[in-house]
Amino acid sequence: MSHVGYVLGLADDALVAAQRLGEWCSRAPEMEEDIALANIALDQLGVARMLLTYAGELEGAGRTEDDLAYLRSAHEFRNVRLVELDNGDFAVTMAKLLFLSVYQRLLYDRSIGVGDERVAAVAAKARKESAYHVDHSSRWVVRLGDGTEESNERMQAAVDLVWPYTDQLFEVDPDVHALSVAGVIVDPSTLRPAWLAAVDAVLAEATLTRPLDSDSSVVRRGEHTEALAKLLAEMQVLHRAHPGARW
Amino acid sequence: MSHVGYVLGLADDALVAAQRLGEWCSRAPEMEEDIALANIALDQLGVARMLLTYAGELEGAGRTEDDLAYLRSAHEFRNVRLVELDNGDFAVTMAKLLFLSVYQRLLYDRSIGVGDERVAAVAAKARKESAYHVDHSSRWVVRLGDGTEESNERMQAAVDLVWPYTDQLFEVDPDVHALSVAGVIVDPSTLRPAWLAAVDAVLAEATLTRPLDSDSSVVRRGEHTEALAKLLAEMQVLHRAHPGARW
Amino acid sequence: ADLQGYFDTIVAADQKIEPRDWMPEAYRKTLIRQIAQHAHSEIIGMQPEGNWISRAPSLKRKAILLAKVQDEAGHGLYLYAAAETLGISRDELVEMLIDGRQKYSSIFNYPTLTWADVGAIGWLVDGAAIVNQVPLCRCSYGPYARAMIRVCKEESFHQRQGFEILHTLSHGTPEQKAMAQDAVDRWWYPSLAMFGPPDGDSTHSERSMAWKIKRFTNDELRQRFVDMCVQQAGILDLRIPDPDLRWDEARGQHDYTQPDYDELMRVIKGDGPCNQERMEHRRRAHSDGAWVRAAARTYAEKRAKNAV
Amino acid sequence: ADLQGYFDTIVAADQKIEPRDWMPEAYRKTLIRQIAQHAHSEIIGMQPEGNWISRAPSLKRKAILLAKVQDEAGHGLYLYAAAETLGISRDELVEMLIDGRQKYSSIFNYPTLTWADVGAIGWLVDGAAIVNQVPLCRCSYGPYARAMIRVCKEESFHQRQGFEILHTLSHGTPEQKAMAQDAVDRWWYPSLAMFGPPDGDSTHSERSMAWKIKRFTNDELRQRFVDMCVQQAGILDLRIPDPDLRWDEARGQHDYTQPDYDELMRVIKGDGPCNQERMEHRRRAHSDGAWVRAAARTYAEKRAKNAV
Repeated sequence: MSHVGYVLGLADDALVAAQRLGEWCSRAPEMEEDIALANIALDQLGVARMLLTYAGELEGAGRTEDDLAYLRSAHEFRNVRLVELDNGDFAVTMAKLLFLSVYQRLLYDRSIGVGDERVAAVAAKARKESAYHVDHSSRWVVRLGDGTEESNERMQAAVDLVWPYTDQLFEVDPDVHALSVAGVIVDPSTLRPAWLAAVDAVLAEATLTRPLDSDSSVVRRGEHTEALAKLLAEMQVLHRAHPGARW
Repeated sequence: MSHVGYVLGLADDALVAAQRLGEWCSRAPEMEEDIALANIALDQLGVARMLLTYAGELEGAGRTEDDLAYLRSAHEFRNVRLVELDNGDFAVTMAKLLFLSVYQRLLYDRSIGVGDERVAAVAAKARKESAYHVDHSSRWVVRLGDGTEESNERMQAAVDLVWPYTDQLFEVDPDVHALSVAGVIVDPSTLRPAWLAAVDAVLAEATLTRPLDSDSSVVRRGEHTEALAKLLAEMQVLHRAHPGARW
Repeated sequence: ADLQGYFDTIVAADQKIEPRDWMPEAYRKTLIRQIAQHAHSEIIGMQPEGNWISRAPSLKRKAILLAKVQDEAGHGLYLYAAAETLGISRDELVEMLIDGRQKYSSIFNYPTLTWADVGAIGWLVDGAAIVNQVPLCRCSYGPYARAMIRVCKEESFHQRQGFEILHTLSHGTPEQKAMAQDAVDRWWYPSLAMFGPPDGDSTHSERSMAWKIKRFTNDELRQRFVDMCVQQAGILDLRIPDPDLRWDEARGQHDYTQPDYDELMRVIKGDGPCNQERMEHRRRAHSDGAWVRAAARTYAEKRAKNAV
Repeated sequence: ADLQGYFDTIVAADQKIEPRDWMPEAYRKTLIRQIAQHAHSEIIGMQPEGNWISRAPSLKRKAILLAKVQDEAGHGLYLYAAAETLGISRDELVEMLIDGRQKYSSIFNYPTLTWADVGAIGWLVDGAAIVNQVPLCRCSYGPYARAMIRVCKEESFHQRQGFEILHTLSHGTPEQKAMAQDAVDRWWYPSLAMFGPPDGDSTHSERSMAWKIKRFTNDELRQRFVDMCVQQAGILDLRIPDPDLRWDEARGQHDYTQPDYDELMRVIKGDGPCNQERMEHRRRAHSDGAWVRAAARTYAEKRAKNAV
């Protein structure tokens, strides 16, 4: 994966996560949660915009954040499948958010001092937001896991459902590894032990069982579920209907 | 409403109904019902194609069925709001189908001998299909209405939900009235008493209560709910992404 | 009698009634009804604009819209909190919304059919809300007045954003301009209707004025709104869909066509274009979330017990 | 012993075993497993293609696709009916699908990412199914053989439609052609894997051959499929993604690269790209429909009681 591909991966994770979180708007279980989910969506969207702009510059073909968000098709998106999965019930959304945000927090934390100064700058801004996302989703996973019988069942089912998609966060890629060895960026595959420890602690407090790891080979970034094309159909429809228009 | 507008109205009712019914595919409560709903969707789609082709000819601007289906935006669609409503649960789908198909059967029946020979020909073909749609949806409305306590509640709620949208089927339009007086087409506003009698009979057998008519002024064709633009975003996405391509 | 006298003095002196002060039961009830309706409107009002978050045409607009809808949830929350100071719980109020005993602003029963509607809501609906609400910042009931100060600040920000959306559209492609004009055409009269029935038909109005809950009549506020919009429509290069709109030199105000108050009554009664969808959406969110709220309560109880 | 002898004679004579005939318990069980898996595959198989009904790029294609997916439901139904002749109910079989005790064809655990996948499924997946199923039309069990005759007729129709979709794409715009090639690249090896593990690793195979349930080995069928595709790929002007594919003069067949059987095993075990989605979708349809089926039963019972 190229340097641009790497940056696009981080950007697209955040963008697609924001799009999914935005779908909750006016549908959350509590009004406070409507606000919280919108907040997190805004944080993710903010990171996505900075990184997409940067990716466009790295690419050098003059593409803006909107060109990249609205005019690529599904197979050009670099996000992990985890973020594109349907929201499901609130438990599924919290499982997705926990797994993603623990990953992002680790990634941003370690990216503070990397050679790619643009990524480092975004990470410096995003790490605090990310810590809040981890905190928020952890609290809910614990409340739901250790709440009622129904919420425990739903939360466990959600963890089971989402777990197989976490593999892809830690994709091993030789180019990324080389860039990481050169100190330019952080290799996500190195984050797995810390990620697992953090997630395990939350699951334990939530009285939930961590699913067994599958022995499936890791699906590479760029491979998607059927959900992404549908998500993009909605996200891009207006922009694409008016080529070249300003908004 | 012009003659073209009238034909487009019938076509779009059928097209949007087909699109919604198609969403049930692989999701129906029974496998037999998967087949039945696909059948009805196919019938509606068939009528839509014939009428769209005809509307394109009447319009005289060289637009094909696909141009009309895929390249108009929501405000150009002439369907009633009833057909664009979300599928909801199976009861809502059956309420929508009953109300629509009783209307279509009456309209097609009376259109057999009209002066517009193209409409008459489509009606002659569609009336039998329509009778099946009425039969199928009536049976379900009765089974659900007179089934379990839960199904009765759901069916009543569905009828209550959909009822206010039936007004629009019987829109009074002076141009359509004039064309109807000239024997060219059937004025849908004249179908109301027969429609009400047929629907009432089904609701009575289903032990359901017909909602009171609202005193709201009738919403004209061309006015839509928020649902239509989203439906079209999905329906048109692929076609629009490849301008001019053949499929 | 003493209490009533004290209350009257405070109100007359343009000072604030606070939660622990004595107040007439009718004053309390009026305020609860009004603040609750206002809070409900913020919550239901998330839906029409929320409808376009997923499809916002640029990432910047998406961010602005998300933040705006989030603000509305926030307004809802502090308005419910203001109502709670009057001795009713948010849960009770939400129940009354859900089962239809309390209303929300009828404006939110109109659909958002295009992106331009997001602009029109910002410009016209938020604009009308501000005209309505600015005087409420001086309302005699302290918690409500303070909530309104905060709300108004954000609303005027929203109104500017709506104006900006329409301005961009009306100076964009012909399709964009048409979209903007169409939105203004559809939202204009419903926005005028937001000020309520004409003064002659307005119940409660006089008493609310006496209590200094209300400071201006419906028609005064409506006129102020029209005058404000005419000037801004010029900058927007959009037409207000009222052929009889004209400057009345003598009055120093615009003459304008009244909205269709029969339509307003029908929409209030439940027969608007989206009443069903809005209520259904709210009810579903509430019932889908029941298990989550139950889990949170149970968890909190367990923790409380363990803490003992 | 007499019964076994009669059974053996019928099978040896290439005649049909019918539901009321005696049959070995293992024969019955093998058939139930195989027919059920086949029926389940038709039902689950509705999902990947059903995914594109809403987005079919022309109304004609939408109609063809709807009809095709409907046919699959039909196949499912008559295959369940064939299984029922062996003394098991459709409800039991559906339960076994839902709780994972019975499998469906692993090919449906791959996603349909573009419209071209609908073409590739028609051409390759239905093509492989036909190669598998044509010999089953001569299967020793009468009801299964007769069901397969009907299924095969429709499948070959579907295969032609898939071919036609790919042909149109590959002779369309460069984007369409790329989409078609990408789909063939993704579906080729999974389609080869549809014939099951290589003969050496195939359990049950020998016994099924003896019983004339199966007529050819997995590898024989796979070879037949490859030979068929190579010629058609030429007409389609699409490349089969196998650099080692070549005509072997001596064998009179093509040499080709075997699919990744480890992947096949992983997908069968549940770790394919869409196993979870497919099962979840089926379970949800089943549970969402429970109240409808209950209502239909209750209504029928009421009517039966009133009829007495």
